[in-house]
Amino acid sequence: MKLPLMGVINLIHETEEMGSLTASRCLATVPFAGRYRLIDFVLSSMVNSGVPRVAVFAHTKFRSLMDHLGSGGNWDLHRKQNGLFVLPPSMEDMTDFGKGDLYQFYRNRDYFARSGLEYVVVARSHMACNVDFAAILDQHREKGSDITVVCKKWPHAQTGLTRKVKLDAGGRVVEMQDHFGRLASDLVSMEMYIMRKDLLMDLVETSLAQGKDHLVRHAIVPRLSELNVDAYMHDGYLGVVNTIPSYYRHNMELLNPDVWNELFFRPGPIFTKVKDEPPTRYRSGSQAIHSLVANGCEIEGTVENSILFRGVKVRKGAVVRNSIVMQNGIIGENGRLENCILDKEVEIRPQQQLRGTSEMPFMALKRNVI
Amino acid sequence: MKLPLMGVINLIHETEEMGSLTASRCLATVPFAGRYRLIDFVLSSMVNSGVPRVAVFAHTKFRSLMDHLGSGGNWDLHRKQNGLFVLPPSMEDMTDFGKGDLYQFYRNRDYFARSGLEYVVVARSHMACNVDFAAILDQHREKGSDITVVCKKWPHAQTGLTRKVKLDAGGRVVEMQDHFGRLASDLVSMEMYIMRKDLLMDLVETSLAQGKDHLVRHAIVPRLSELNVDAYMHDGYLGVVNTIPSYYRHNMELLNPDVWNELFFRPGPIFTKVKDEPPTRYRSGSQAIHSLVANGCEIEGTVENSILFRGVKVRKGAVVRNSIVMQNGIIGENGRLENCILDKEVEIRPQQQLRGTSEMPFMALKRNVI
Amino acid sequence: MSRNECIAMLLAGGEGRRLGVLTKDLAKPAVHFGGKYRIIDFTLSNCVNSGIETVGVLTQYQPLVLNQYLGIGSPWGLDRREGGMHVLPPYVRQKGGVWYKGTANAIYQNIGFIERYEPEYVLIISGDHIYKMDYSLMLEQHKRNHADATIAVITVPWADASRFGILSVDEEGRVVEFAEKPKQPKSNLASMGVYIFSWRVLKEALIADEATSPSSHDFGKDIIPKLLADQSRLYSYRFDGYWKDVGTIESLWEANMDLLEEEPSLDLYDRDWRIYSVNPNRPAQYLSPEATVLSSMINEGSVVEGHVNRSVLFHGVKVGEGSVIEDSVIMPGAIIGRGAKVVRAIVGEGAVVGEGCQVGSAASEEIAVVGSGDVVKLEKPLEEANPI
Amino acid sequence: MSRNECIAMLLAGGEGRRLGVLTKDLAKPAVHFGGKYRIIDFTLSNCVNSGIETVGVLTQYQPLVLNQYLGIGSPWGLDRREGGMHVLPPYVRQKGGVWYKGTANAIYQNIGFIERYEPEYVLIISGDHIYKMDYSLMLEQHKRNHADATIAVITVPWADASRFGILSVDEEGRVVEFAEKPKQPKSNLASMGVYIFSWRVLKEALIADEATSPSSHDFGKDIIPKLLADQSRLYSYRFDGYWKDVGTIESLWEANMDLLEEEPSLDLYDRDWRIYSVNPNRPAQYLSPEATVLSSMINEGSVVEGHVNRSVLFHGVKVGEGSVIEDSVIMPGAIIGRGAKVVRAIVGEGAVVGEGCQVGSAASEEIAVVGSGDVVKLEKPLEEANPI
Repeated sequence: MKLPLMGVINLIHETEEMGSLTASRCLATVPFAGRYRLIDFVLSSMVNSGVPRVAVFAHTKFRSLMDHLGSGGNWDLHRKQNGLFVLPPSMEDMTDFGKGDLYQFYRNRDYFARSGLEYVVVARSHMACNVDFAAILDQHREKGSDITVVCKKWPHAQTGLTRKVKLDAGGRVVEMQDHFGRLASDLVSMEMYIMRKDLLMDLVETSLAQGKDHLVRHAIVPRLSELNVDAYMHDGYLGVVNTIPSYYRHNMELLNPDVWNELFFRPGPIFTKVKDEPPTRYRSGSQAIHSLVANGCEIEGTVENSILFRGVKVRKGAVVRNSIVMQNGIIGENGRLENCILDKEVEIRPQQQLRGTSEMPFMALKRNVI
Repeated sequence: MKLPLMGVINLIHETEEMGSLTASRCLATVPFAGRYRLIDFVLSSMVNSGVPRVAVFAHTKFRSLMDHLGSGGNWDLHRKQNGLFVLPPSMEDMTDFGKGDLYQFYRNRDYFARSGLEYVVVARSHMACNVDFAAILDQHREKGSDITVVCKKWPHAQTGLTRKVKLDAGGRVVEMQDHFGRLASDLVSMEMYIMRKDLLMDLVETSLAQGKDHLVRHAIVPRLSELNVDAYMHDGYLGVVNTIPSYYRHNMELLNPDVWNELFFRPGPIFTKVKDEPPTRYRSGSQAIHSLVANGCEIEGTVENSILFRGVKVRKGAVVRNSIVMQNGIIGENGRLENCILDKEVEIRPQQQLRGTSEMPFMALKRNVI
Repeated sequence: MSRNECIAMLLAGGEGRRLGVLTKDLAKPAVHFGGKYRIIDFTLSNCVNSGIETVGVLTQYQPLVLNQYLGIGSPWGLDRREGGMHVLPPYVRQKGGVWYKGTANAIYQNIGFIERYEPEYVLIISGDHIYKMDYSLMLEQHKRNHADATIAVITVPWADASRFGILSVDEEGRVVEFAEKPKQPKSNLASMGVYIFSWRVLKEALIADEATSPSSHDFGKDIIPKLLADQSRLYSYRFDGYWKDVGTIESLWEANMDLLEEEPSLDLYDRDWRIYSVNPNRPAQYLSPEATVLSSMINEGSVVEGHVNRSVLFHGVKVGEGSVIEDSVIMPGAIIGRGAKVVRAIVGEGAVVGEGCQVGSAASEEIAVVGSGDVVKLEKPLEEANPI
Repeated sequence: MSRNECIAMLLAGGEGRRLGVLTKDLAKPAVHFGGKYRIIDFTLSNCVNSGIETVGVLTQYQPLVLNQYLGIGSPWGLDRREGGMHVLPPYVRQKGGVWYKGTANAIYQNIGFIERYEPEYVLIISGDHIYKMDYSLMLEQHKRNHADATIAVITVPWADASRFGILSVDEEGRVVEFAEKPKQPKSNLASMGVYIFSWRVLKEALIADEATSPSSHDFGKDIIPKLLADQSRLYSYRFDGYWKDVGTIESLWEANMDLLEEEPSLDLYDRDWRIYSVNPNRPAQYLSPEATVLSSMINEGSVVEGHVNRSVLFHGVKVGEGSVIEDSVIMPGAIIGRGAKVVRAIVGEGAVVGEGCQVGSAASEEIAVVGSGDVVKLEKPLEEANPI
């Protein structure tokens, strides 16, 4: 069913401490879970929920994004009407880069005006989750909210950077603070905001006219008393992936089959760019347990508690433990990895031993030979 | 037949004086000839010649470019191997914008290395022509040239900005000057340079190392005595479209049926992004002669010596003469245009009269109501 | 497979015998219409615009051009990951192959396809008709009526009524009688061949009909009368837009001419209900300094150097100097030579009317037809016949 | 239409009777193979990798799954503006419909399709075989020999020779004799069912064969012997890679097992000759802490909690705790329950082997088969049978 809801995946003002993982790519295209990019989760959620039109506000380092998304066919978003739109900042004006996201909404007001869809959901790319936007929109309409914020109970100390939220007894948001704030709350915002399109455009124009340029900080938070901002509680899995420890942690959590099932299949499947890789081959002598392994790998050694992306080769005698090895990585004979994150196309020489900790994994840069 | 040739359409250092036509779009996507964008001509030529891999070095204002090209399906370039690649400057480094095209080649050296194709043709987007790159590559190989420059005899004073070329008796390029130079020659460069990939990468690295960053000016021109740089003479039609007078002139030249046939069909057809427009409707009382009319128009008035893009409406009593009206333009009842260029979605009020000259047409900005 | 509330089954196997040379190598739904389209574009676009994105297209007769035209449905936005368009030719099973024996049998043979989507409702349409219709409104009415089947009907002139399936309905629109091509029609409400069935009911009816002998396995002749006899809840859905069965040369010509009225009842220019089609990749049309074009529709890539009046020209048509085209339909790529005259005619795809030739005449009752690829020429070339 | 030097006609109508329950609702070329692929992926990928981008796929038997799988050829990069892949089912002409009567008749019925591309050469292949082959090298040899037809041949063990079409060739590779399944083979050079014909010659031969009665209208039985009798220039092209007709349960199982050798002769990991396929959209495979996997191939979306040895697992397979899979092929979406044992078996798509069940055995000569969607269960559930 087609929802009267358009999606915006906003890549402006990404809060992230991802080190070398975002040296040459934006947060949205950080590889995750063996064969995905972070943006796949929110994008697939939108598609599965029936959101017919999705804009991606690209900001910097978006070549990998363009390459990944293409014309949206892999998400069934190559459509005659609606579909996928990647909207980069306008290059003629360099100062655009320094400006807030409200400017980008303003610049694209034609894009919003052209669509007949009544509601907008503004989301981000770094939430590893599988969300049903239809249910959120239902609650939004039933409650008569002005804005609905998707929230998640988050009782433990966490590794990702999140905005904290405080509700009143009726589920209305009464306070919201950035991750460095001191608000004591076990509730975090999943940075998904649903509202009517005309309210959004109204907030954009009013705030810009007041010299403000940041949607959440300047247009929503100061209006918590004036607008009905309600929380929608997300039940399913959530990974907030914007620091290296959270990246490591949320990858590793997928080794729990319940999490694997929840994130990848419920309520809908997660789509990504397809690649023509053969199945993974385990040779005699291989020992692979408690791991997530993508296609096209060749395993001759030992793999434990690890995530292997597509086309990884683990040679004879090599041991990969508690590690994440991205696409086309090669672990040479008798090499040894423990608590490592190898970016794409890293080659580990035979006999080499590398070791980090789960708090601070050893990070290997793209295409390095170590 | 697949050629061992990859194409680069270089949009860096575009020389242009196109005024409002390039206010919000790059030269490559300036609308031309009723339903095309300038880049369609060189891109279609490459595809028809069998060039299997084309990179577009985007620079500024390339949102319209991304929208137009999509994943390349309209040019049959959505391929499992090779195909179309839009390569924007890397956004992480703002200084990239100021740097020359050689930096872009250098940044993309992986892209070139990955391809097994032996030759590269570096071209530009603003040449309205229909070229057979297979024939050019044949000459390049037969003559054993280091570089082949596609040239055109150009005996008249022209309206576009072109680089002039001087040959020796054997067809070897002995001098080449920018458009503001004083070289007296009736030969111009079509800004298409064919060479071996390894020579290109060699020129890139050597020149950058010497502090030079401009392919033609710094890497080719100074080496005219050292390398075999030969001309290939293009016989077919050429429009050099980078000034307003040249834009106007080369559109109008298409009203010559020989030019229309030559540019659009020989040696191959020109492809563009398809739109679902109905055929054009001429109502009773319409008078349309000596014009090029795209689909979806509704003509109730008079059209003479003009180019109408898709979806243009010419109301009763209106007269459009010697003018170019882009997509969805509306000429109100009894409106009168002479020597005008209307950008997309301009509305001319009833009774309004506008008039320019063929040297300096009246220019109407996108989406204006006049 | 995902669940679909309503899927469409589009009957596109029609041979279109009465279109003669125009359907020699072509199924009727693939016949050109309206300067740019093929007939089937209308029903496919209706489906998409009505929000029905799962469409089975049943083919049988000369499907090569049609198959290639349909592809996987991209031109209509029907290349979907789930659902989308599927071409369903007859095929060989373990027990041997069976051609489609009638419209109902064609659906019967594809029960397996339909069940993959677990639909509640099935829309049955035909690729032979030109009309714009929002099936979602008809579906809403079907649901409101708790109907077993809903039949779209249109009011036709009483004189024509005996050519149609004619329905008599009560004041609530419930069908009380149905007669296929009655000699003495009791009503002038004609079935458009557009049905919505509750799938449970249709499936039963198809299985029962398949076991019935003799039966022509046809919706109008067998399924609907049987349901009516069984007291099923059959309702009519009134449609008052433009609808035309272009089954004859005459009606194909007429339907094209209808587009040229000052305010045509079939509006192709409505941006909110686009008719999608495979777009030919051709340059803008060229009108020479001597051309005149009045009350006509012309498509991309045509070159007009003569006089065109009240005519529809498809893409890539060439109209030579001094030639005259009036009240005619010129199909893709046809060439009209210098000084030729084409009046009240349909010139087929790629046909050539040589210099100075005349096809059709204003006085004639009949519409002249030049078959696809045919060449009409003078015994002697024009230069010799009329030396200058 | 553009001119193509060589186009391919791929025979994909095979019923694959000897594959039994695996081809109940499925044409043989659509049978799963190699953990990810369907058999037809190999010939389609060969075409693309050889630079042949116009492919007619002739379907007849149960084409629904195959049609949907093929789409317009995008997974193989065959969705081209000109040429590309076209599915060619039998169809009804003005004179009525005719099913394909044999391999040669299938091509005969599509002469019109072939002629649109004006090819000089036509490659005839079958969607039933697993092999990687560069047809462009064969075409080069065909041209060098100025051959009328070139037949790809492979050396088979003398013992098997009588199961094949056997060629005798002279020292230049010219065919001097051809015998279809000879009792006393004179050579062990077997035809692979891969032919390149000069189109002019083939067209004549097809027309002549169609007029011949009786004829089985088959390439091996009729066309090749006739050309040979007519002294046409028939050459052999030697192929020495991996080639397998997976026409029986035994050979399908074997071909899968061949992939698990230390250095398999069919290399799926060669990036320069990729085998393209429709990619299922599934997460990375999950191996539990208790899983063991040895000498096996496993595809995306599988969950392994048991023990897998010398086996091929397709996408979306679930292997329950404590279960054992050995020397087996488990097709997409099949579920192997806890404690179950599957040995020397093929488990069909979506089949379920219940908890504690055993399928196949190491001692058995025969390969056990569980049909697609079938459910194998214990009389009593495991809990009751073996209370903990």
